[in-house]
Amino acid sequence: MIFDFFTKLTGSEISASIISALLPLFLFVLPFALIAVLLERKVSAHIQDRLGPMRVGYHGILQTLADILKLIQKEDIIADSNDKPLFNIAPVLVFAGSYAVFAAIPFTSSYIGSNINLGLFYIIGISGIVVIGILMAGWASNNKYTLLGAMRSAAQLISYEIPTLMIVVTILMITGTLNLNELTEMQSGFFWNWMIFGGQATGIAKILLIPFMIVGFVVIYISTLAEVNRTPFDISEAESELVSGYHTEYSGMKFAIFFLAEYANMFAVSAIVVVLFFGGYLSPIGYLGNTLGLPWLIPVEQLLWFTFKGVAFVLVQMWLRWTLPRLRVDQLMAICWKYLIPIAFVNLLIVGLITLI
Amino acid sequence: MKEYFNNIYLAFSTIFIGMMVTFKHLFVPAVTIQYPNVKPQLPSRERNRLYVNMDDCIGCDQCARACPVNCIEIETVKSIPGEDLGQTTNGKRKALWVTKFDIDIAKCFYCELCVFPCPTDCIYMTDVYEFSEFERDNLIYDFVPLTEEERIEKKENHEKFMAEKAAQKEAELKAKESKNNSQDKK
Amino acid sequence: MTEKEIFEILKEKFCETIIEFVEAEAGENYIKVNPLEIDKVCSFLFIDNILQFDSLMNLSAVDDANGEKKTEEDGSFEYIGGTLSVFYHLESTDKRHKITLGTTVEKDKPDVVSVTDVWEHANWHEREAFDLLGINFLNHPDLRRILMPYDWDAGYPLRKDYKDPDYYQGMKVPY
Amino acid sequence: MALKTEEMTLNLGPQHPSTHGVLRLELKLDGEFIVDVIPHIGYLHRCFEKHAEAMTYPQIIPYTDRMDYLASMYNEFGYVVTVEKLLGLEVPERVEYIRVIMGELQRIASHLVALGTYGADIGAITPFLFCFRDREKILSLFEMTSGARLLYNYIWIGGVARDLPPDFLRLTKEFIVYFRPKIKELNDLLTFNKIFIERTANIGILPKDVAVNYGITGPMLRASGMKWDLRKDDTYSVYNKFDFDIPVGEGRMGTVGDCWDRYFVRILEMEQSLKIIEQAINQIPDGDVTSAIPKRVKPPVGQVYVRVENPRGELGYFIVSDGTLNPKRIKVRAPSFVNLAVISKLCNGHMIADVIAILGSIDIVLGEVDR
Repeated sequence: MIFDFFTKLTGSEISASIISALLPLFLFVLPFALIAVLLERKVSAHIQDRLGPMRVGYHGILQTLADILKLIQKEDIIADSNDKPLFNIAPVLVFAGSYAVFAAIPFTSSYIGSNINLGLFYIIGISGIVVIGILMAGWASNNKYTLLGAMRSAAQLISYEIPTLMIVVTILMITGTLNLNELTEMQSGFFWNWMIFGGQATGIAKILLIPFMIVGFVVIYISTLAEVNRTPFDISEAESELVSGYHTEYSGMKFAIFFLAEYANMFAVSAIVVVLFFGGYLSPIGYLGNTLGLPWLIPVEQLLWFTFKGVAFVLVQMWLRWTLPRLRVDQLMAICWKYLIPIAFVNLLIVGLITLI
Repeated sequence: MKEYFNNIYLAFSTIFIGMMVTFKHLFVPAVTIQYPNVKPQLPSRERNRLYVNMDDCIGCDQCARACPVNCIEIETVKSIPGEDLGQTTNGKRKALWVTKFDIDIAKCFYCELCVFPCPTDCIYMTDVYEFSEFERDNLIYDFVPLTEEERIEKKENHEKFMAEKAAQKEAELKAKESKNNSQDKK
Repeated sequence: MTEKEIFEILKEKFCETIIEFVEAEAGENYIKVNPLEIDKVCSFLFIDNILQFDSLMNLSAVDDANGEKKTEEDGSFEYIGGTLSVFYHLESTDKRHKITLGTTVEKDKPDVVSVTDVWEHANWHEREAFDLLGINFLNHPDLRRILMPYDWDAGYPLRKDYKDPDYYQGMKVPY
Repeated sequence: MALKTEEMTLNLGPQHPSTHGVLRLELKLDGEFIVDVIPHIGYLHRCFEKHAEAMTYPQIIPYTDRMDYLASMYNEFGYVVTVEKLLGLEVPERVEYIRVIMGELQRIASHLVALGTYGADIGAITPFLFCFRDREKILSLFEMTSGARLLYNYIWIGGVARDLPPDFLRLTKEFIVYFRPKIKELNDLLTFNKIFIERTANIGILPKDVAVNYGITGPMLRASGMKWDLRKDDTYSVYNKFDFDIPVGEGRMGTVGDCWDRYFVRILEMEQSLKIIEQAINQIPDGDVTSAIPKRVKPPVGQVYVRVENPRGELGYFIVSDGTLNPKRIKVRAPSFVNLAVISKLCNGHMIADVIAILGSIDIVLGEVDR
């Protein structure tokens, strides 16, 4: 795969791994964040009968670039009473956590950062770094609002990992693999082979699986929404209560890194949902490359499909954000512990029984 | 148990209704305007920057007295006989040189109380609304058409006239007194 | 019930503390009460079954500006002596009648008994009266300044003879 | 062994996104739970009452605009009614109708801000912009009548500054037709949203007797289940000629007097205001609107307390006149000032997020609290 390709090209494994590690950042994450920020502003504006940024470029398409330029120029303010080392490391950790997730995401059948067998497990595990980063940011800022935000955030992220994992286990029972590439390939064929439609199961089992897969999808979508701190679960940065939550004290480039991490995370969790339930990079209707007889076109198409599916879910996240109010911290916990976890459990049990058929 | 599922149902149905509302609004044309490029149509009663038509001003000081924030400062000098200041458009004869008519628009709070008492309708609010400045002093508007020298000249003229008048009076008085004195002597 | 009738009831109950019924030339009449007995009168008005004044509409303090005016050379002036007044506008939401109580205190010793025990509403209004006119409400649970800074020591701004201080915490006051 | 804990003091404000101005709340916290709330006000104190003593009666009107800047028309209305009572002045009927139309439009505009910012406090930004979009339409109506969008100086002692512009009534009718569906849209988007209900129902319950004792008025009092509206109960102007209901809180989603009730009463009130405006437009007589404006306002010696139903509650003016051109004392009984005093009672035992919800449901305007 891509790593082998670069090893051959450069002749050294180290440079090859550096290149293949940075590739998604420059090819995908940064451009995606740029577009997603603009998209968020445009979606919110049009929902609210406005136009949003209109002055930089045609319909403001260069607005995020201008913002980034502004943020780079801004003075990096560190208050006297901040815990400086932690304060500086925190945004890096948060970004590292959300970027590391991309290592195991299969963008196409021919590119996956690291095709490990424990891919799904790795993603769930590595995203835990984000919690440390957020707690660090909250603590090091030495501000009561950030501390409250960080505490809320930590509690929220850790709680919502449980329903996520539960649904992952549900999928695991059907597919029997944690390797995301394999998981995707198992859904190949047309869209009725996607996990949401019961995967490769046939006959009565498939029909029985569909409602529970939909429930599973809803649960995992809600809990991933909570894991990326989006409305209605954005209590950790609830601006009307905690000013800006854990990144109140950050400005300039460090703030931009938090921001970048947030949007990278949005896509990462969408990608997981896509891989688990919507056939990952697979096309629902077949490939143009096959019909035209151009095999190199297939990965490109797959990348397009993957991005399309991921962005669609990101758009739903934005749509939800600009529709819904915010939950209170205890209600958020109640949703997790009283609703999502029991439902996920029951779902797990029933799907387990169905797979026995 | 019933409440539990009812809650789930309510949550999903109400969120769905809300999302439908926002979805519809995605395709509603924007109600905002692109401000510096497109400017709003202002109604004729718009109350923005104050303007004084000095051709009509008779220096009666009524607007300054009506102002709650004292942003209008008026100084006048009486004209001397022989000077013709002309008439206002509604036929009032002007009798005062207005040597100072300053409006500190930074203080003004656009209440329009100065406009109504004006006997010649020469002070009014226009629909000009972009007049920010970098220096605060630039917001003090001077409406007097006279140059600095002319103002001093008018003042001096008046003083001179008054002095002459006083001298004349004194002379008359003296004449009278001397007359009286001479009468007394007689 | 009219003001007169209420006055009669009050007169029966507190003969010596109700001072007089004041008829105004314009506007409204009021019942003048001794400032040190006002809480008793008010709690009677609140509790009594016929009157049931359950709501205090407004509490306002006024500087009567009736002392001896002493003008300084620079145009500032000061009142020597004089009085401050506090007006209570009461209402019964159930019986639909209203009265106004008034009380007058010497400026040198402006002690009025608080009515916060009767109506919680009076709490902030009394603090405001204390803040702006310096009326000292006895038995008030929390008599602090409310609108002015807590460390404002230049006097009470709504008094007619109030003078701006030159400096407040090192800042020049009239900018 | 019990873990040793200590209270945390959190200063909410004076600069904070959802204190609606410059209010400072000193929160004593036990984790996320509120132990005590101490409000500190006065950051926007502009000495209105002191200023007023140095001004003539008509000059005070623009200052009253600046107290409750979201309901300027109603502040003028209240002040003007008070001075007219002191003067014993009768105003032409057309003036009264214009004042009522303006007042009710202002009530809708003010409630729209209250509802919109309340949505933003709870976390929904979109209703906030929808509400502001509709409010702008009302402000445009005000602008074409008085020339200003926010601080009107339109209602004068004895009349109004100018007669209505020619197509004002037609545009107002159009606005009513436009606005009715928007209320439904707001209901769909926010009012009956499950998350919103969860956040506001059973939060900050204010019982009726406590409300009366604290002097709470306006939508807050009505949400506590008391049918009390000065437009009906102590009527002024020409409100007795209109047919409208007084909506009260029913505890539909929780307990009577909770935040959701306070929110919903405002929505119902907007519908009633539309009803009043419709009737007023149909009944408005012709006439001269400036005929009764006195040249010099010089009331006799005396004092008067008059109150009107401001969008936020009972707005009372207590004016003492000493027979000169300037009032001797003006005391404003500001509804927000009074309503805010109850916050420490409402917040006890709730969480930080609820403080925001409660504060938003009180609907304070700091310009009026501090004057």
